[in-house]
Amino acid sequence: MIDISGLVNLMIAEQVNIPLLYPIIYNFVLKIPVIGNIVAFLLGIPIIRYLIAFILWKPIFILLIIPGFGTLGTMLLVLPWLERKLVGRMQWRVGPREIAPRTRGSIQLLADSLRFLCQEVIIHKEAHKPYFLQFPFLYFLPVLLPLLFINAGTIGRTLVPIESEYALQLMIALISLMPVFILGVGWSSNNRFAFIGTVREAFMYFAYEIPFIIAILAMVILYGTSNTVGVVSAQTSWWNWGIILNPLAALTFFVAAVMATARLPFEIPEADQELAFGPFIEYSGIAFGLAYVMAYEKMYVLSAIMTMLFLGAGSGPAIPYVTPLLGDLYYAILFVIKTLIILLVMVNLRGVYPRYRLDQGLRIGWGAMLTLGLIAVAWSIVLGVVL
Amino acid sequence: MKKVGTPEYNLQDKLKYHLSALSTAAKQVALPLNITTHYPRERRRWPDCFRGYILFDPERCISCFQCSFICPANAIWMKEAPSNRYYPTLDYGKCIFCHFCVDSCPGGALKPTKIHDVAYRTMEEMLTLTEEMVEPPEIIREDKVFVDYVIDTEDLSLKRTKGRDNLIVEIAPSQGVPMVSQCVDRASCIACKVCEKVCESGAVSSIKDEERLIVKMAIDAEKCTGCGLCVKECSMQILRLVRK
Amino acid sequence: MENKNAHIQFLESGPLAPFKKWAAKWSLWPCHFITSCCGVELAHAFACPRSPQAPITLNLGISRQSNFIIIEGTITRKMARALQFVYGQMPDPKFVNVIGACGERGGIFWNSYNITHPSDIVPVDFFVPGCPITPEALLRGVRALQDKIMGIDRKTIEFKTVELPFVELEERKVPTSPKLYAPTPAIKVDVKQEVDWDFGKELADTIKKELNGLYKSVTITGKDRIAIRTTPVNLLEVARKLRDQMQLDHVKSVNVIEVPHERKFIVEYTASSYSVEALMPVLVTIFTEIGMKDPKIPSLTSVWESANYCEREMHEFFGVWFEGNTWMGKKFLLAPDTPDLPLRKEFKIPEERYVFEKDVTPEFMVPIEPPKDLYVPIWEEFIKDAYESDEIVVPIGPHHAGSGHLRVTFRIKGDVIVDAIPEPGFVHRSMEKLAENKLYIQNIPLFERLAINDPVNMNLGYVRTIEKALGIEVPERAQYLRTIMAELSRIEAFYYDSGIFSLFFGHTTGFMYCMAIREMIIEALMRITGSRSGPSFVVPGGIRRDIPDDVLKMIDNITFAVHKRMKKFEDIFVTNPVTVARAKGVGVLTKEDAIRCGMVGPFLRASGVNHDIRKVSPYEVYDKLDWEVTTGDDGDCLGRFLGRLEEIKESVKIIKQAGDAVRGIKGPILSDAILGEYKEAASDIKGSFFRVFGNLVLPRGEWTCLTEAGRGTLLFSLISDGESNVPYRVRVISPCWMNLRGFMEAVKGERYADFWAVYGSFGYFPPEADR
Amino acid sequence: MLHANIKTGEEVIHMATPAEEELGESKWEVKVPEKKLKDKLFFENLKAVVIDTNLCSRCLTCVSICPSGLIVTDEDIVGFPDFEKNCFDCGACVRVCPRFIYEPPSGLGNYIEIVAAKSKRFKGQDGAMATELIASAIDMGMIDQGLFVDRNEKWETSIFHVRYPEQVGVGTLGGTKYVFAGILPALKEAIRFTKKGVGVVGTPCMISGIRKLQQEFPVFKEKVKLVVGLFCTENFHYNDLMKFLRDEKGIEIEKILKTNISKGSMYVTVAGAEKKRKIKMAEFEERGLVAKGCDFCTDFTAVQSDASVGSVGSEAGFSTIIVRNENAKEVMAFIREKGTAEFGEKVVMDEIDYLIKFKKKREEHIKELKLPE
Repeated sequence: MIDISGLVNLMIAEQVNIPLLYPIIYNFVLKIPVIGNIVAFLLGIPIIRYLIAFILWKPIFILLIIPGFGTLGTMLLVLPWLERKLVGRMQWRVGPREIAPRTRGSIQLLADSLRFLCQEVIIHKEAHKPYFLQFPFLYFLPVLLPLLFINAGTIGRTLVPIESEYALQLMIALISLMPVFILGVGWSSNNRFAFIGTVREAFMYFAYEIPFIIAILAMVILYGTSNTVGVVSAQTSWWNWGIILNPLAALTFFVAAVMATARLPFEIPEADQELAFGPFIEYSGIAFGLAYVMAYEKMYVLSAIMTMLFLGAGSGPAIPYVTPLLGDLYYAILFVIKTLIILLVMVNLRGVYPRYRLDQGLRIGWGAMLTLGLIAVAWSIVLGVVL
Repeated sequence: MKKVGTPEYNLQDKLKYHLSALSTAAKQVALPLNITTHYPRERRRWPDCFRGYILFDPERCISCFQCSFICPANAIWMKEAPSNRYYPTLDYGKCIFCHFCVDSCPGGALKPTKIHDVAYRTMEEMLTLTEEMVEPPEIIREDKVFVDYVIDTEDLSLKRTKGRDNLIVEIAPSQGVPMVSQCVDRASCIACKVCEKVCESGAVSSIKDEERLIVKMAIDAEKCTGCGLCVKECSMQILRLVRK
Repeated sequence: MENKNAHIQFLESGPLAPFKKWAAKWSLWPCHFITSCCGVELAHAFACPRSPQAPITLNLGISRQSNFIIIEGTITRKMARALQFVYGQMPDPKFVNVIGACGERGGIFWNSYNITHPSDIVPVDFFVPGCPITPEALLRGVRALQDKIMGIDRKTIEFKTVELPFVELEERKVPTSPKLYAPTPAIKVDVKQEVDWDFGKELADTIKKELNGLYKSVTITGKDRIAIRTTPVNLLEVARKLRDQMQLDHVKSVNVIEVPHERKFIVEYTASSYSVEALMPVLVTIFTEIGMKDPKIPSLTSVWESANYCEREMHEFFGVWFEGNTWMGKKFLLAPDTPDLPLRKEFKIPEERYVFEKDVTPEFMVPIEPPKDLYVPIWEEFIKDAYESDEIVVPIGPHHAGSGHLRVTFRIKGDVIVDAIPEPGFVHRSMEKLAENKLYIQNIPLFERLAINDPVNMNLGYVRTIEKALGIEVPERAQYLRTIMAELSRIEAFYYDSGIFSLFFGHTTGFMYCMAIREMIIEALMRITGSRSGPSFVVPGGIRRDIPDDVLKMIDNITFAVHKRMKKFEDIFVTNPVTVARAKGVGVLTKEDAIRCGMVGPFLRASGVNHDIRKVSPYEVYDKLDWEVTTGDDGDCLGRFLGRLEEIKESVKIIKQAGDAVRGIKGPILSDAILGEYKEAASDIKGSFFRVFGNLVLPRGEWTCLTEAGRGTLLFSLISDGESNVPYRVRVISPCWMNLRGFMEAVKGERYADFWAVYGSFGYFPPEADR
Repeated sequence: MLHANIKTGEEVIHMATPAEEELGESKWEVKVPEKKLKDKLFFENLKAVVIDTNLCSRCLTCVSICPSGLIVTDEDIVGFPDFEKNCFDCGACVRVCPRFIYEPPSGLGNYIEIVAAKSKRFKGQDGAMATELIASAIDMGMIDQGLFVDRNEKWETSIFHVRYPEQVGVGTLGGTKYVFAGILPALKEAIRFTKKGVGVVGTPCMISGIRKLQQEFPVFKEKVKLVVGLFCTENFHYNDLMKFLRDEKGIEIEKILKTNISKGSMYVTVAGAEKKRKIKMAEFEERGLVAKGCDFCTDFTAVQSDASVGSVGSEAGFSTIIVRNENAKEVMAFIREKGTAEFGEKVVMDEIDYLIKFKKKREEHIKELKLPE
């Protein structure tokens, strides 16, 4: 038997604080006749207690449940549905509905993903088979890793899996990795359109990456730290959120994020009508499903960063009774709601804008966005001096 | 002559139009001008003149072949029927729903319906025989509500009514113009009796008088339905349709 | 061919069967494989009036990611290859629905030489009848497929059989075909007409003077029509003189008429002018006769670039060799397995049957084998040359999310298109050949299928040609009603085009808004005619039946109501800075280029030429109403788009005025001249249609008529022998076909992504172009 | 067609319209000819009397009138496949057959004038005056269709309906073909489409057929306005003739430009060759290439025609025209007025007489003929 008591103690010390949880279990769940007994029995087993402790261990809870993978997974199911619904409203129609009309068609994506799962995966003979198959899966990692550094809490309530002095830099580095995989995907597809799409992606990569970094840089200068905990603590209340202090940086970041996730009006590398999904043109079945999901993951990560940098992460007014009961969870939920709002704005741009041409996209990236970013940096410096 | 120029946007215009696009979208999210009909459960009510599936009334058919002749897609083939008649069959694999046949039918035997949403598993099923065209067919109806488009001077809006729209419309069948066949050049008749053979109503008769070596030809104006087939087929082209 | 239930069996296997079936049922992603005009109704089924994401999900572009093909009508021999290829590219399990009569037994094109049965090529799950289908019918097909996936097998229509005792009786003579072909007909394209046209006489004299010694005869064949007979040797010189001295700067049509019994081809070029206002309505036909043996004639491409594609087409149809045209000997519209020289009279297509016989189904000329190759007519040197000069060759279409049924092969250097080779013909349904084998009246629905989204104008063009030949005056009320319908149709066409334009920019909202506006217009047309987009309502001498007052009132309401939604469309798409950035200054066609390429309609006007047939030679009641021609100077994509948007406002104005006027005019809607003794039908043709129209015979000669359709000048040229009740030859030059040349010109030098901007701005509708 | 109002924009000419009172009741009587063989169908009668006895001249009058449209010429012989089943037994074929009750015409017939002339517009056999007559009749508006015999490269004949004189410019229309052609079936079709009238050029047997048609049926009388007969000694069966020329004479059929019979020989002009090939008529007769029906024909000058045309009797390059009635006279007057033809020297009647007499001898063949009882 390995002695895990040290680890357990460590975990117990850093449990996520949800005051509501224990009253619920002890006052409600355990009093339900049969289920209560079972739960009581389960709680009696040591390993399960350790497991619960492990899950409720702050870094793990944040990473796995909220705002980490669990939320991400839910988001992936809900977001496309919400997107379709909202864009549908914008377009004078209703969006998915016939599937389970009671739920307003909310399980549409479940059907889609199930169908993708059961479908044939075609690897055409001209493709570079190993890379063609590996890249979509490899792509997963750099997309998810930035979540490790996201602080979803607020001042005094840090909700971050890994605290680091270089958290923002690391995030930038990880996000910059993503296009490399898209390039790989496009290259291994060995298709004209994938090739053109890849080249476009490469061009766009440089165009958005620099404003993106500069926007973050502006905030780093403003907050005087690149530690996510520090960043969040700097935004004490709504009037000194990043977006208020430096709206230009927020705009630059947002536009760069839209560019990075290839959403309209910057859906240039995928350009359905021109390139038919560009780099992903040859993917079918679950492989395409992955690629489809990946875009949303990336969007989620970028929105989360934006929430953290500009919208004060989980900070928000405390609501009597609710806040004390939910504890840490309240701030995490606030964080997720803010992220969702950013996400919805981002995805619904699809209903408002057509697509820019590559050269126009590049011009915006290298021209307007870079200028805005630099102004934002200057503004940060000015603010830094003043404050 | 009007000249249309293309706009040149400066920064201010750009901002203005970005905002206008975004605000339009936002307005639609809040208060959409939705015009969606949920088809299988709701159904648009088409106007009564809608050109859908065709029904057939054998009582009114004079077997004149005009529907078959006029059909631009050659979807109507005439099928043999009792008492020397030919009745139409309709291949929906070819029918283009122009309803030239309905408009051509002098007796009003072909009647339009509003049925149009049908899918077949095989092409063979698409051929509808005369027997099947007499009674209105049953189609799958999942609709419980029917929707009317109401267009007033403001906008298009949908009016939903509970219930089922009747797809069989009652339109008074056309009476056509009563015509009768006449011979205009009797001396040129060769008594080939093609007219008699092609006539379905038995209006043309011929009696051969072996002794006098003559054939007595007669067209009974009472029996003649004016279908015009004898006029068309007459080998000497000496028959004409005239008004009754 | 594989079993058509194989995919269902796959779904039913394994322990996960219920989930697999459920997922497949609710996740039918149709692949973007628009094959012909039913695609217009498909757009409506996907757009806001019917909530696209209800039973089927969004229309994805690429075969790899979809599991469902909706075949929209005609699969031509060329498209059959694409269909087979696309089907093969799709991952299992996959399903196929066919919509529209063309995809079933062929519909109105059943005896065309260029179409195939999709069911011979891929396993089809459901067939949806209609031409075009209604969006509801399309969705019904999808519902039926969903049921099939879930294992429910029920008929969507259940006929009740009535007992009609069939007894074998004595043989009755079966009537023969109503079509009458005159034996060895006399074809004369320059039948002299006595018309009151002083300018024409002057013009004829001027022509005679200019062409001293080069012509054989100069004949006035009607108002605004002059025919010049010349010899093949002098043809080029005549053309050059006409262009340089007479300012006839473009060709509207190149036509070949085969007269097999005289062993000759009549080759005619119909030229007109955009530069001289007085000459705008005038069509000058230069024709010459060449023997059928080794038919060679100098190409006039060097004089009139606009003749280029027409010459290629005529070369393919008749085998006439235009010396000097670079495309001789190559395929342009037709597939490699299409019968050779299909428009020659010796090539016969199947005749109609009128009597039902069991087990007899319409046959094709040549049995269609599923094609083995994917035919791309790009020669090797082209590719080699491109790669040697560091360029990339990119073929777009016919199965491409943004191509429609057209293939264009690009040579791209960097991001710039160096060369674009069009390959039309994916919807070539041989209308000209079919029209030669149908009664005059039967061709009305046929030519309507040129552009199902602009049907009334197509009807009107053809019908006016017949009326012109017969010299029929249309009653005033009918003229007003026709004008209203034609303008409704124009609006319809424009909103379809702008829907596609916005879709090409990735702007689905714009598409949805356009379809919503269209739905409103279609509602009006449906209440008038009873058909959504195949009205066939305009007939020689008038219209089929009178329009009731409540419908007129509704149309009047539309003229007000349409503005609200138009404003929304403008706000979200037209003035959108991204749209402006994408379209402005792109695909510029200068005035000179536009004239040289023989552009027509709004796209010509956008380049600064004030030419609208409605003003140039007014028809119906356009001259009685107050409206203006819209022109522009920029000639770019945005200019073309905004120009048409402005025209729509004029159209609304016209409808409003005509609607107001028509309520005060009572009277018949069919002219007495055509009704003959069937006077009862003066307000409703019902019951007398065949008797009145079945036996139309046009006087001998060539009857050419111009109308302004939604996308530009539509030219119909009927050549009648004066005796048969079927046309001897019909030449249709649809606006899109004329615009293809300029379209390709506008694309060159632009960026790759701009192709879609240009495509959308031209409103290129392949069925209209391919005919 | 279905309604009489054919909308051509031109004047509609009705066929004989019955008087108003007649329209009320629609009863009429049609005379049927007498059958020689009582219990047989009419076509069997025709077959027994005319076709099987080789009396048939292949004028195709019966083909043209048959309402079933099933009488065909197979292997140059008139036949009716499955006539037992398909024959309507109306007797029309018998009514119109000029040889069922054969009264052989012969001699020079009635005439108003005999002239020699040469067309200025057309090139054809000799003076191309048959062509000129029809073309002028079209020009003057007497007729709107003229029936000509066209041929393809293999010298197979087809009928060409000429509506414009220019159409005669088609190289293969002029010139005698010396093989049978289905002019009369085409005539029936032509009268369906014509508005003014039809002009026909034919051999004497065809002319007899047309006259018989006109005598029996007023439609033809009204619509066939100008009948131009050709001088004719005999005619050939296509298959036999071509086989003979190709196999025995070594002439490539495709290269033949023109054939011409004069002075007891056939002259064949072949492309590329300098001299005309001369083939004695006797050679044809030996091999039985001459149509059997011609043995019973005594008519050289097409006595029943409106005008007869032939090369005999006038100098080379000119045609002899026998103008027989007013119609033809009008046309000739028109030609003179317009000056479209050049008129030649006096006609040598002796040559014509010689051939008339030559053909008259064939009466003996008729006498030898045994008709079935």
